[in-house]
Amino acid sequence: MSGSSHGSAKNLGAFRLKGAGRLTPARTSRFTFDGKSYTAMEGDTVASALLAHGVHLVGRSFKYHRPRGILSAGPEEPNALLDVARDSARRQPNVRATVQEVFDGAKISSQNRWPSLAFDVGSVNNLLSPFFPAGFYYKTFKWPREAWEKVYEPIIRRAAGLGVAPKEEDPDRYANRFAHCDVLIAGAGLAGLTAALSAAATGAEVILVDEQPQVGGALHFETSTTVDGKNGFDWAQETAAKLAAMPNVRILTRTTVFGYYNHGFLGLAERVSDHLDRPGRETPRERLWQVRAKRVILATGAIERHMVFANNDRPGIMLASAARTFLNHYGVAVGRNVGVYTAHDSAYEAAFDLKRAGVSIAAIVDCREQPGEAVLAEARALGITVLTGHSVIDTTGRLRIKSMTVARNGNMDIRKMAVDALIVSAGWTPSVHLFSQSRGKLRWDEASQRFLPDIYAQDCVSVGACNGTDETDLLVDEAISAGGGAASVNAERRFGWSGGMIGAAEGAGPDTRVKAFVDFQHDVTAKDIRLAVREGMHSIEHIKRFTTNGMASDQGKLSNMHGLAIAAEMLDRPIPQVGLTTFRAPYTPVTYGTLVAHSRGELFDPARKTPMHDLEAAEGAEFEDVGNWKRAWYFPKRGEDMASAVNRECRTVRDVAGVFDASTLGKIEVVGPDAAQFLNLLYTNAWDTLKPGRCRYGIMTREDGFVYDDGVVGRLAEDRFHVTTTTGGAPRVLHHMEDYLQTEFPHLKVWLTSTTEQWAVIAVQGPKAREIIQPFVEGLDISNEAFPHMSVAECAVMGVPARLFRMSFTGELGFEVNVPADYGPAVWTAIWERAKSMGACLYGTETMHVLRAEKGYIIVGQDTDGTVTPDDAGLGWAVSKKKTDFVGIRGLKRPDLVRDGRKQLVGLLTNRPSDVLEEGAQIVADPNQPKPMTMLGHVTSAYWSENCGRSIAMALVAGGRSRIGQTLYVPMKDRTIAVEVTDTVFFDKEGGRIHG
Amino acid sequence: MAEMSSPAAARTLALSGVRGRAASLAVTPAAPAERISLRARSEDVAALSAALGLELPTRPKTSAANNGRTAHWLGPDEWLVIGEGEKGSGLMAACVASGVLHSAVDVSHRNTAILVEGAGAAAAINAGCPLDLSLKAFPVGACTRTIFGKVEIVLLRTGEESFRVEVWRSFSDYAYALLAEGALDATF
Amino acid sequence: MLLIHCPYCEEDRSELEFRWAGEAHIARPDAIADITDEEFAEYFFLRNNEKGLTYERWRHIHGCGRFFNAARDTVSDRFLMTYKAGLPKRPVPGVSATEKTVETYEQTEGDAR
Amino acid sequence: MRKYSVFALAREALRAHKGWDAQWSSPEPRSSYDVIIVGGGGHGLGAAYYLAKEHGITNVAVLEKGWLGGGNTGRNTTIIRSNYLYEESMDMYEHSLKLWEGLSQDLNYNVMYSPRGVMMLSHNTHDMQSFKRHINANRLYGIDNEWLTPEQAKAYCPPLDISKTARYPINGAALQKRGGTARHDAVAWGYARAASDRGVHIIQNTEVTGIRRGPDGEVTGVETNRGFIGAKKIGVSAAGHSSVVMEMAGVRVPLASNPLQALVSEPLKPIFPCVVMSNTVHAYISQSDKGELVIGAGTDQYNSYSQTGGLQIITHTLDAICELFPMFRRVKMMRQWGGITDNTPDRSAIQSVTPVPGLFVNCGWGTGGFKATPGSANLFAHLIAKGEPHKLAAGLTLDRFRTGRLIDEAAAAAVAH
Repeated sequence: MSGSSHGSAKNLGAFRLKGAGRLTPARTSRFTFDGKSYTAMEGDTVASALLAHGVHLVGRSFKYHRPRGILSAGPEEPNALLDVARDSARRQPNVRATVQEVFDGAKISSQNRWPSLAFDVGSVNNLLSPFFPAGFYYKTFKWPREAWEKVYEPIIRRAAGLGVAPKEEDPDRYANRFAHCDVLIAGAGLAGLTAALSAAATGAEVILVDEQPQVGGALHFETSTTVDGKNGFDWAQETAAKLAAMPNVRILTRTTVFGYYNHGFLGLAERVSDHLDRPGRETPRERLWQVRAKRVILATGAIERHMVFANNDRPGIMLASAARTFLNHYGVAVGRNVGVYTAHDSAYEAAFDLKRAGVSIAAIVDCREQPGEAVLAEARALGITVLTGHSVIDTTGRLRIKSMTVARNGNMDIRKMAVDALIVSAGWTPSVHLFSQSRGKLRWDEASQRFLPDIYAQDCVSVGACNGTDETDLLVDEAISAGGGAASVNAERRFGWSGGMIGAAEGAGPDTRVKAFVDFQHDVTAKDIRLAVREGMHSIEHIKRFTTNGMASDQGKLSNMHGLAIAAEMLDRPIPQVGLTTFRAPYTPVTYGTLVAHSRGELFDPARKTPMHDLEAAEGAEFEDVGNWKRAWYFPKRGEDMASAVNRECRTVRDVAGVFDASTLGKIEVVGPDAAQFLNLLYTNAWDTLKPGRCRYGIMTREDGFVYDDGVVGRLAEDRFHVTTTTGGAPRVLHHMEDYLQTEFPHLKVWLTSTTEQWAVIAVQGPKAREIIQPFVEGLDISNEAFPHMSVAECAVMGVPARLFRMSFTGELGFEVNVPADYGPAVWTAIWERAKSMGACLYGTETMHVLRAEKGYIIVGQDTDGTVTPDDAGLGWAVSKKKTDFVGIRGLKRPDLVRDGRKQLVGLLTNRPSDVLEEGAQIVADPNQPKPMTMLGHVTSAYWSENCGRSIAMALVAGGRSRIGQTLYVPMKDRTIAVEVTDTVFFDKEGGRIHG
Repeated sequence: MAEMSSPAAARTLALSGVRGRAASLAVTPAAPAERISLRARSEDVAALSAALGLELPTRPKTSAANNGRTAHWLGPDEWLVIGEGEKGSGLMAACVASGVLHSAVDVSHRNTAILVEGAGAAAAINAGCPLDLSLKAFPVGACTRTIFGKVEIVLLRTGEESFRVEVWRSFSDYAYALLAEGALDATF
Repeated sequence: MLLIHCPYCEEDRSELEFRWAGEAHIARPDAIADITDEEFAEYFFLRNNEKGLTYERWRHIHGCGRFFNAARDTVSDRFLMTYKAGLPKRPVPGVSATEKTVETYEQTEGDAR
Repeated sequence: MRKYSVFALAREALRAHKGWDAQWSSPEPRSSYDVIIVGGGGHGLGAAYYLAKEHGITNVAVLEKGWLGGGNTGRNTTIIRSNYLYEESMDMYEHSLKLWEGLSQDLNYNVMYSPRGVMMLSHNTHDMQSFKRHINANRLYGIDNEWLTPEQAKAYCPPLDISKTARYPINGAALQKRGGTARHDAVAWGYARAASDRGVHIIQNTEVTGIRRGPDGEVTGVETNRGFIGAKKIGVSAAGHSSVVMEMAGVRVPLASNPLQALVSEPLKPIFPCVVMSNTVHAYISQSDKGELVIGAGTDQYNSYSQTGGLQIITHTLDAICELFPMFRRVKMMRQWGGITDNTPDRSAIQSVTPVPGLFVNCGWGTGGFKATPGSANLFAHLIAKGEPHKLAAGLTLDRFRTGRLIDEAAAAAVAH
């Protein structure tokens, strides 16, 4: 061959042709492949760089561990999947060598082989392959029963899988951007660029997307196309520059439209920095674009198919267009003596380009009797041997192709021809993936033997090769019209495109034992497809699932049509009747990190903190998650564990007082002349009787009558209520209220406003509570007489407007000081300073839980679940008997909700006071019954009560209130605990303290 | 509720510790402000407008400003009215003075605001917000409640390259951090 | 991700701002306390779950906060119209109550005709 | 029908596997059957198999509008477990799990049931209370389910991040070791083959378009796109379309059909040993025999029969997965898809007689349908054969929505504090 490598200082590869390709040797980089070091040129993909050095063998197949090379030059690559690492944390398995650009220092390894790529023990599978036809595992490995899990499955698992998952946390950043446009164009080849020119001319906002680093699409390899008198690729770059200068056009290269979802919504993955030698620390690795497009133009081109024949998978066998891309774009020859096997004219052009570059062409083997006249003439002119009506029926070569075996069709007269590469083309499959994802319907075009877009489900149009339009002049017209504007583009191609075949070629069937691969990555052969049909798999989905054809990471881009045709032939049915498997997103695999984008760490889920959070942390608080909130759980002093801290807090609150952050409780301001009437409908109890300045505990049920939420409601004025909800219930309660207000009771004059975050809430509970807050309260008499239990008032606290509640969730004298949130820390600090000086403590949610349990106060969601009525929870008193309507009134009367024996909330005392029951423990009457046991209920709350000097518990027990006094049993794993059923109040049964 | 003259308690603002990062694109906490959530029927809008001294907007996605007060249309009977200055200008009292049926609730401390200003401001917000923020679709003065990542915000465009993001207090750390991420990405 | 026209905001907005709120035009019985168990089950549990044209409620919860009604095809997920809460159910021109479709695997999975 | 075995495989290997016959026959439909099952998924095919095997009823047809197993059977994430809370649920799912354990042998078809353990992560006090309630109930009922500390959870599943600084730290986990996965397609094919072997007619590409009824309201057969087919009894097991089919007989069932999405990664060498679920952050994940990470996403919020859903559901699930397993951020999503789940108001299934004589329904399995397949099929066959439910399925009646006697597994996990 005439080409030779560039100087010896930088060995750019023995197969790099001088003067060929578009890369410049100005900048080079080094990378290693399986430990060996190579030089690449700027713009090289890993595939082009390896081929430049004559490396074809890059991997082992999934099932038979057959040696595999580089098949394509694009994202459809099924074979060349490599492990690419920047460093130990930035390691990526299953990277397509044909897409990944080389960066300096890349450490690249082959996958799925041991101990080495050239000698792989797993290739014994290839010898045993007769025992592993499609679906063999369904038929065997059933005995002995345990062996599947212990022996067979682990072996299968170890053999399967390709790459090795990263072990370290990914340090790279990923970004997300929502965007809108009038027209999104997927694909920036001749059709996409032309459509973009046309659409941009109308003033439309245009986003033009292409997965390659440069625009051009097929113009990367097409040398016979000229546009406006220029070389096609050059025209593409000039056009892109022109478009990029327009304010209404955004061009995204290295970006894949991976999903076309409902209502013009598309997902794009942009590779921002994987090609850079040294990306900045803050540069995102990839960016997710979530685009809402008014219209979509699909200019996604077509993908060349391989030929299905015996041993068509050896390294050195590749698609003709790929060889052409490596030559014309990267300046790399895929071999020195190349064979061509085709059913389509386009492969001839690859042979012409190679021949002109000095590569010898062993022969063009064309299975058709009559190829196009133009290509035949050109071949003759170049002195290339063309064997029409012939087929390649086999190949040799262990780690790289050495020869091809050629036969006249229908004749056993064979000859073997030495080659070091074989380029193949069975024709082109329109890329209808995105069209199909948009739920468009395809039709089968019998003449051209391909599926083409037919009925569109969204505002979308296909142009160019993905629409079956091959002729350049027609393609340009179609693209201009799709863009909706005007553009003047004149494109010509020297050779017309014709031909193509689908299914197994000569010598690969129907009755052979040879391995003619349909799906390379999953090692699916033509005979596997036939076996599936023989076994009754007559639907293409069954065939796919039985053989796994098209289910590998290339998602059948090469294999689907061949698989379909082989099945159709076997079934003796026309192809459209066999069907086509659904194309699903993503078009090519998308990194999880890209889809997650910013939503990691603190941005995974908002952590809500109260205004006093930092002060509590400074006091040593441990926090617990309650919904999105971080709540102070307990406040351990030095040397205290959780139990001793909680015991101290519990004791101190009842002996002195405690200060608690109740800010997370939901708050809703209900305002309007019909506010009381509205609450009457939403809560089970009555609100019109509540006087301004007073509070009441309310229960909310849904229509089904089960407890939905609870809380204290204060009436501030005739037309203004301050409603509190549970912490977790706040958003859904407001939504529930709005639903009824807007759609069932729109006649009511009332409005709802969330004020959860307006107020910082400082609860002060305990005998000294009044004394603690007294000095801070202005303009309000908070004596027992003037401000009794369940009072509310607006006043000032430390000079700021406040709402003061006298209420208690501990059974002690208690106040809840509500101040505007920004003032919370200052007021908290002042109150806490004073409280501390008087011997009080800070307490957290755990102590709150214990103290309320000592009083038998429930926590919705803990002592109730969605199956508990107010009466079950011992709150029947809070259900109005007088009201004629409220949400839940009818549901509560249903047969099962009023039957005897329902689970009711009761107290439990363990026989041994020191035994603390497990929350969630089950209760039985007879602990000695055989399993399955009859369970009466479960423990909902259980604590050590320092104030009672013993354990206490609450439980939902069938017919619970009628069992008070009985002994029941809680069978645990290691022992059974006897318990006495009691009422639910364990401390201060008379309830006097609350009025202190 | 009017604030009292000289509170003994000091305010601790949400986002008191953060500073904007990118030079060309600033993400900064806004000064405290008085805010009310105002609700009223359409027949009472005129009286409330007069009392507040600005025309309460009645078209979706619009705002109106006058005398240091800005009213944001949030829904057909809902406005977020913001008055400049920590002390406020008596928005609640003004509403009461209108004499018409309405609901005004003080939410001055419920919300906090973040200002996003500079080249790429819209791109920074589009890191988490699905709205079309082109000037055509979202001109200066446009406002709406919307979603930003995993939290709800009220977004106001104050200039061609400046926005005010109103967010509930406990979501402000999240919103700020995501805006900072978005701002960083907008520079690439 | 759906694009939903809010009849109050008079604009198409992302599904991210909305919450689905069940079948539309199911009125809460006036004298709900007096209905039978069957009527209650019908009101509270039974839904049409149409395959084809469905009438449903959405709330623009992260927008104007309003509940509204929509007519949507549950096979294509295409919105046929949206209208304000409280307005009566309206027929969609040219669309029958429920699309009766005969699907075979060629059509459901083949995506080809 | 030829028995599947390693010997048969070896024999066929020597003759290019030409001796295998169709796994199930595809006969022309008869004019009538004793029983017609509507829906050729795992539940329907299984019911036909058990009708033949356990009740001697072989004049049975399974009508499938598309291809066998093409509905939810072929679209789920294949998780199997039985550690439910309520007795009705434990009865059903444990019955099912016991059948899973011997299913490959019973069907002479390897369904690859793999008891790799199902671990449910607890992130807070509420989770812990809820899981311990399940664990205690399961233990007293004779079902395995155990509590693990974070360290034990990590030992069982090494990729887990149990650091205290995680946004949702893990404070423990519930593990059912007998839980696991199976090969979904094999379940449909295995039942089809075994049922066909016992004389059941399996008829694909045949959509039921109407249910014909006699003078007393009883069923007499079905209208299909291939004409009328008579039947004495009809069992509807058409997940994803249950309410559509039941409507043909004028029976309304309380169902909502929602898209449920799932996704798989590119194939990887074994990295993930078990099934992990987290309700708090909404994610579940396992690794298939082929090496793909199989991830279940959430349900889209609206009713739909479209078998697709929004990208935001997928991204939210992956947020959670990558938070639990930060090492997976560089892994790639290879394929996403959607199924249609039929959800009842209490999230428990309906397997019931109906007001129409001769019409039986099995529906509403929500996200639990795959794991229930053998048990549900087995008990549905009993219901159809005997005309009344088996005691293990006695609670799953339609009537419970009138009486209020719900089996509310979802409500039992209600979150509110």
